[in-house]
Amino acid sequence: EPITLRALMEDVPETQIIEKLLPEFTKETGIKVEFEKIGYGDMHDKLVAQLVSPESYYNVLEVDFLWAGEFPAAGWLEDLKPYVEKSGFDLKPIIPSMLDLLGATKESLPILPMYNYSMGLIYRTDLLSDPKIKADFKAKTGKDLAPPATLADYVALSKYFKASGGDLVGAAMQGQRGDPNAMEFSNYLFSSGGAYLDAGRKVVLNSPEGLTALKLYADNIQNGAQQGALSATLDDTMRLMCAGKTFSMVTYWWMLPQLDNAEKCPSVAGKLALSVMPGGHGESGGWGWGIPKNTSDESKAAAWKFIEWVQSKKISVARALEGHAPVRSDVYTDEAVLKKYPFYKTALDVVASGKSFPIFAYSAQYEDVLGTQLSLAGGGQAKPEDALKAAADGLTQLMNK
Amino acid sequence: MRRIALHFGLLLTCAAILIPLLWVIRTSFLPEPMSYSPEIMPAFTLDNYVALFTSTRYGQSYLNSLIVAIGSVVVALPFACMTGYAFARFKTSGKGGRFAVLAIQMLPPVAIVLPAFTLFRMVGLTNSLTGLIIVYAALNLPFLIWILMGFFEGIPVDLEWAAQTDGATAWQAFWRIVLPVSLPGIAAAGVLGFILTWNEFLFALVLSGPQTATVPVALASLQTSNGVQIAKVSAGVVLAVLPLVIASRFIQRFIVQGLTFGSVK
Amino acid sequence: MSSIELDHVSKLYANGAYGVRDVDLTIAEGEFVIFLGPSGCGKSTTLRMIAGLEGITSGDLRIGGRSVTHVAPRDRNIAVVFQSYALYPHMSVRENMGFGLKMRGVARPVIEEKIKEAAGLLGLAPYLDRKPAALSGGQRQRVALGRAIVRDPVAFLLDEPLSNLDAQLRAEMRLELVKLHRRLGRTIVHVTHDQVEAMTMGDRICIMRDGRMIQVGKPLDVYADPVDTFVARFLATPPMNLLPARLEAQGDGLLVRGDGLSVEVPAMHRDAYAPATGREVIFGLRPEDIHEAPQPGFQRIDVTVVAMESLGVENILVGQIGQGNGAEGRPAEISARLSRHYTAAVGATVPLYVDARPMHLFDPETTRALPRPSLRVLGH
Amino acid sequence: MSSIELDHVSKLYANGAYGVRDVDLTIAEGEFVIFLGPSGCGKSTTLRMIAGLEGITSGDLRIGGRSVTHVAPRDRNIAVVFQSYALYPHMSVRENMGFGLKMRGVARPVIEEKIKEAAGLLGLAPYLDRKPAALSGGQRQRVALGRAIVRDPVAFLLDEPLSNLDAQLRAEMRLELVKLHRRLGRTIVHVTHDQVEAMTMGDRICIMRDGRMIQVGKPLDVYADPVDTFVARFLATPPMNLLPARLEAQGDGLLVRGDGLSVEVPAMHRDAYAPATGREVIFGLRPEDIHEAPQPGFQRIDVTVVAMESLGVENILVGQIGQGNGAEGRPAEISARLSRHYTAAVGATVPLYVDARPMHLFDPETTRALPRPSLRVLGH
Amino acid sequence: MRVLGFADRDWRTGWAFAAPGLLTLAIVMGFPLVYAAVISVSSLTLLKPSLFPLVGLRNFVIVMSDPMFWGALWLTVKYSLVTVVGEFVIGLGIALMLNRTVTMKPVYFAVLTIPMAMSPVSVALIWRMLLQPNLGIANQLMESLGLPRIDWLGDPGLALWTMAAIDIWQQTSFVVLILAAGLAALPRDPYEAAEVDGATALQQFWYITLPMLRPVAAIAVIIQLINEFRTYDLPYILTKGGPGNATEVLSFFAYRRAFLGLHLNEGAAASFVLLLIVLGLTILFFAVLERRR
Ligand SMILES: Nc1ncnc2c1ncn2[C@@H]1O[C@H](COP(=O)(O)OP(=O)(O)OP(=O)(O)O)[C@@H](O)[C@H]1O
Ligand SMILES: Nc1ncnc2c1ncn2[C@@H]1O[C@H](COP(=O)(O)OP(=O)(O)OP(=O)(O)O)[C@@H](O)[C@H]1O
Ligand SMILES: [Mg+2]
Ligand SMILES: [Mg+2]
Repeated sequence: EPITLRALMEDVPETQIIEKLLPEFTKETGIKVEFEKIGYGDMHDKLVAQLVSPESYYNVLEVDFLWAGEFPAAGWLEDLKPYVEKSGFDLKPIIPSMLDLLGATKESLPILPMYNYSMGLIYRTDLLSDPKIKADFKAKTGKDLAPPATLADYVALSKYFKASGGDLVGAAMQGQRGDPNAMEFSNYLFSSGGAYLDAGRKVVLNSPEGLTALKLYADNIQNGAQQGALSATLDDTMRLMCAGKTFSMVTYWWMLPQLDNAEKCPSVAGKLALSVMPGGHGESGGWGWGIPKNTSDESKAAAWKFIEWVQSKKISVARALEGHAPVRSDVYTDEAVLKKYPFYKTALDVVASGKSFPIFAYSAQYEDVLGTQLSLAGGGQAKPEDALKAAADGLTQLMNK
Repeated sequence: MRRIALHFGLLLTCAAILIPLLWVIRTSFLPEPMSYSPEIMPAFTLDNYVALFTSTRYGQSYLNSLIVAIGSVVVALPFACMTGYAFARFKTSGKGGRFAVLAIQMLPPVAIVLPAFTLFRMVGLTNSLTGLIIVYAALNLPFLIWILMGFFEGIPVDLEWAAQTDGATAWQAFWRIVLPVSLPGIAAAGVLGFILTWNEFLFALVLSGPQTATVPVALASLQTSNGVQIAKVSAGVVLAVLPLVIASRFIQRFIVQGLTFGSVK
Repeated sequence: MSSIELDHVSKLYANGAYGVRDVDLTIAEGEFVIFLGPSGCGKSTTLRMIAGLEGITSGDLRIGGRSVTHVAPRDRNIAVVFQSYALYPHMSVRENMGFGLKMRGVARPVIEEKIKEAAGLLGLAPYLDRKPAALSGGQRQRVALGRAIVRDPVAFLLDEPLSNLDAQLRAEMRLELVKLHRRLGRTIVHVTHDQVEAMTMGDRICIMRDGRMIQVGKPLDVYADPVDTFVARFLATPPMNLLPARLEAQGDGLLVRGDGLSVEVPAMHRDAYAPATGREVIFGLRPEDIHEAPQPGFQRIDVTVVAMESLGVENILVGQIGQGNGAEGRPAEISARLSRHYTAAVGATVPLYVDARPMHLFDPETTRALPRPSLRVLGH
Repeated sequence: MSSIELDHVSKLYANGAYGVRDVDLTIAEGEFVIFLGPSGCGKSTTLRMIAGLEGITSGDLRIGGRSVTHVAPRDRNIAVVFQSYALYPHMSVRENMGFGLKMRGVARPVIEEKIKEAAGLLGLAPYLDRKPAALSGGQRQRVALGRAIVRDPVAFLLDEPLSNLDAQLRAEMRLELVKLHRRLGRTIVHVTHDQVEAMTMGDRICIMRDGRMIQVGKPLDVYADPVDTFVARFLATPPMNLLPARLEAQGDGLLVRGDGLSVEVPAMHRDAYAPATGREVIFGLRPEDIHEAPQPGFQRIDVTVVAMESLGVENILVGQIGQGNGAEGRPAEISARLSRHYTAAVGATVPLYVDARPMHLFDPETTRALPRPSLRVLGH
Repeated sequence: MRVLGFADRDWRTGWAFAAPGLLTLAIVMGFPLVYAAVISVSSLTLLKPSLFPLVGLRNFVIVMSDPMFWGALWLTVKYSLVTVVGEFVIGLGIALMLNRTVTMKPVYFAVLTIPMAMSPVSVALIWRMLLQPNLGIANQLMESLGLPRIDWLGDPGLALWTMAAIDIWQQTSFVVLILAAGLAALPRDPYEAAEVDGATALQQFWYITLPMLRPVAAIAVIIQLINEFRTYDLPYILTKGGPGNATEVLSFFAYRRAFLGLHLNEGAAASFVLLLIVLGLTILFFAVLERRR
């Protein structure tokens, strides 16, 4: 009776890429793999139901970094360290920030990174090189029009574009409460030098840097971003960018090929560039693989076999050629990959420089706590100082829970 | 004059419903990137429909939804009729019982979905259509019971008396007299049960597996972190609406046409 | 074995009103009993209790000697015509009539046969496939009747089954019911307001008032010897004339003397009434005992005509006698049934002739009849 | 201005059945009209058309001279007592009765006053706060009546408003309706099956059959001179005796001769009937024209007693005459209304005396009456 | 006085009729309900999946001492009242109009009931598309009419009402369904009486239709009230409770507690508080109705 691996997967291209390669794995090992694809928002609830039950239906897990605190804390995940050691899997090529992000320590490895979704800035090169705009910008600000170097520059530029009228705005911002605005703000925070936690995991969010970041964030929401930014999600910002109605957006770096696509987005194709978040650090994120504790030993072994296979260099390169966002540095530098996607060079910078949202048991809830304050500040319902304090207090509270 | 005003009012409300819907239908025939185009019909494609059935399991989900929705109505409606009748006619379990039954429906689904999952897991009914049918039958029962109770209360007790002296058992009186006379209510309750099941999301999400996912789950999965595939959603919605549109041709006979049975005297 | 015994049966409605109080009645197997009484006196309630549709608040009900308090209506096997018809609105006339048989498992051809027969009898043949909503009032009532008569129950309970039928049809139906009774020999309880039905159809007649059963007896006995003024007035239209008077001795005889009234008590009643001599009484005499022509034994009274009602069949004369010590100081009114050829001008004073033999005397306090030998027993 | 004119009005129901056919009738303002006819003949339909509740298939309906085919019922201002009562189930008796007034904006104290008055009249005072479901059949009917009489409409349409009341109450209500009519002077159309009501209450009586209006006239005229055998039989119970016979000449006179029957035509009718000499006829004579005692001008017949029905008020004798060339070869049956003191043994042959003056002759083919001078016109 | 009669038999028949339905409920819903109730007084969280120790009402205290809870409660009450009243009034209007027309009735009925066949998730997605502030057709129409673009879901003052409007758009069809059936089952007689009693169409509606429809209408209102109080899919898709806390309704609050906050026990406690509130409102509603009878 051959084992069937079942995984609940987010329905995104990454999953589809792997799905296409699955027959190869089955051929190699005789293990069948079934992916059940649903939306991100529904995954957590559904997984939790399985993980708290005596035996999980899913025997391979796709784990978001936001759950990387919760799942191990709840004791749902098998430690992968013994598996790594037994099979001699080489962890070295894996980008360290990705391992950190997913809760790896010296003692244990709950989750093995799967793919990356760090954030960077995507912006319109054509606007920056437009002579008329250049002249106008110079006239108004006395500075030369150039890609922004700091967050303040970026926000100023964004506001400039919005103020110039027309239906072009400076930034497409995903301001919906919760994951969207928490992620976006994290970029502002990191790029202005702030942090959620210090090295000793003490909450340092409520700092001058934090306040600068929040003020700039609110300023951009109000004066640089599109109308309705407070309810916007990734989808809205993408469509806005695609429609050529915004100068820039802060987003996952691998969105670039989807936007820079003559078929899908004729108005902006060929006019886009990716950069690390102005200021040098953006939010990093990623998915990983885990093995649930409440499954049989055989299936655990089979699951590891699959994880090992899918994260091997060979398969990672094959995935990358289809658009995968790798977690191995050796894939970013792979020639075939770079040839197809020159911007992977910048991407590696984005990934490597990325900093992480605080990872602990209540990360997901913290997104919501933070998101609420951001939303209030962005909508002018709360003063940035108060909102920041509340957000920091909320973090302290949740960390102490 | 009154007739014209009447039709005007109805057309207005129909328009309020149809105009957004027409936009959805239109979107369902557009390639995804054009879905937000301001033009009325910039292109035409069947890709979304094709993709629903080829690249996702929408077809399977559709079938599941039909089976589960019809199944749960078939299971729940007779029970609801009987219990509703007992409540209306015999005041069984009194006011307390009535409200207790209704209270079951008042708990937000989030509170019971995990306990329900635990139970169904224990009896091995997760990932199965039977399990879904059972859970929906039970979930919908309180509403159906109450609705039917409202209709049964309106039936003159004389009729049942006549039936009883004619030698009908309580059951026969119920089956042959009460039910036919309250067909509008039963039809409405049936539709309601179908629709509640057809649309339910959370239980379907948690209790179903890949083979047993229902339409709402399938549609929700089109909302990805890569963006919402709104054209496919539109296509899915258009298809999801079809059974009711077809069924309403038959149901409306009971519900709006009325049965004009007239009085018993 | 289908006698029906009501043993001190009462019905108290939820709102605290009595429907029926302490009714004690035994209906023999095969008897045809008429319930008669003013509107709201509890006739329908009694019927419904017998049928088992209404709970009994106190007392006991036995059918065939067996207490049926806990027997379901269907197991009592009783056919009922409801005052409100209670037709099944979703069934055709045919289905309405066949339902009771179907429920009792009668074979389909037999049902069809019976329906056909009953429909013929009731003149419903052309309407068999209509729903009740498309019938006239009388047609609906006939369906209700048909639903009962197709069956072969232990007893029939008929609650004003003919009230919406025209006179002719009613006469026919009356006859059919009597025939049915003869043929099947089943107990029948028939509620009616129609005097002809009350007098001709039943073996016994039960008069109810305010939830109580106040007189039970053969129709003519009740007619001839009402127990009180209520029954005396109730049983006929125009009702019995009731005149305040005083019983006086006159020589050997007795005289009923009131305002404008002086009637000698016939010899046959003298002994019975003698003890009441000198007392106030109410003198009762039916309109049909006042005649237009003298005959031996009749006594003359003079009446001032107030109104003449021509019914075609006969004329009713309403008149005044005396000067004004009737009720409320107005002259006493009196009515008389006269031949249809009799005429008199309003305002005229005419002589009429009283046949005093069927006279009654009532106690004005209790309204109960003073006992006297029954004319019917006397073989009159 | 509230005359009601039905101008060749017909009603065809959806199922293709005629409810009313080509009815042509003018009801004068303030008239009290009785509709009479067998069950299902279209009385209620006609009423409902007048009220505007039923569409008119063809013809025209005018109220006060104005065609109202397109006037909504509520704008016709007509009060209706429905045969099925149509009480508002969710309203108390008080609310039921007050509703019509409230809708017409009558002040609350006035409404209260009127309700109180009507409730007193109808004996409903103790029930004012009950819902119809907790009333007896007769009480419900009285509520329906009360709902109409509190109002002051252009016309009252009463569809068997007294059918479920006991005789005494009915007599009272009858009187109240007549008083109401006198007081308000409104047009009243009253459907009834009760002969007394038909004969005494109305100015005119309209006899319907099968959707047609077959005779309209003053009650006594219709009674005295029915246009055909249908009306002749319909108007009274027991109905007119109809005997097959032949009109023969006898010397100067005419003789109606049938099986066991030989009645001389009174002189007053001779001329009228002479043309029919030698023809087959139907001889019609009302039961009340057959007497137990001879009087000058009466003619003797011998009757074999089949049944004696005691109604208390009177006795009905059903008898046979002749040998058997009545309908279906059986001897003709004849009924007679006799005094309540008359008795005869069943099977005995007794002499009875016929008053032939009100006799009728009908054409056996068309069933229509052979014309003769009306007794009423003759001043009899 | 011996109390006799049929009551006891009726009683038994009643239970016989009620039993299958009640048993199904007891078996299928009984365990989850009791379990949920126990969870609400337990220390069970997703991180520590054990019921013990039981903590009594502590979870309730925690939930109810959260200012967000009261904000959510207030929002929920506002939202539910507006939507239920809106749906009932519009739904009743439509049902009445449907009841009155003859021609085209089936077509109207089919159209008017379409929205209920769409799951709330898809309704939310679709309306997000239509109301997308920059690209959505709604704002483009506004613009072409010379009106300002509206930030339907991003404006804290507007978001709740936009959500309510979307909800009304969809849920009214349920009310139409139930009320249309209720109207179809009404007897005709009283209307004829009311016609001749001189009641105008409006008066007939007020004095005849409404009271006679009341049992069914009351149930429609209660069902909608319960549904609205439990709404969570709409805010989940449309706004995630934002902007700020503008659309944070109670059921969404409970959801967040249970699944984001991982405190199943507090989520359950919040749910039971919601249940009690709805139950209280329901009982109050029927008490008022009965009083007015
Ligand atoms: N809705 C209907 N559809 C078809 N036929 C009908 C309808 N209503 C009445 N009829 C028929 O029309 C005829 C006249 O009915 P109507 O109610 O006027 O009789 P009616 O004279 O009032 O009789 P009754 O004395 O029995 O009340 C009847 O034969 C009846 O069957
Ligand atoms: N459900 C009820 N609740 C309260 N009182 C009732 C109920 N039903 C009937 N009654 C009352 O009980 C009494 C008897 O009613 P019942 O129906 O037996 O009268 P009835 O003799 O049949 O009168 P009718 O000749 O008018 O039909 C009436 O006064 C009536 O008001
Ligand atoms: Mg009665
Ligand atoms: Mg009629």
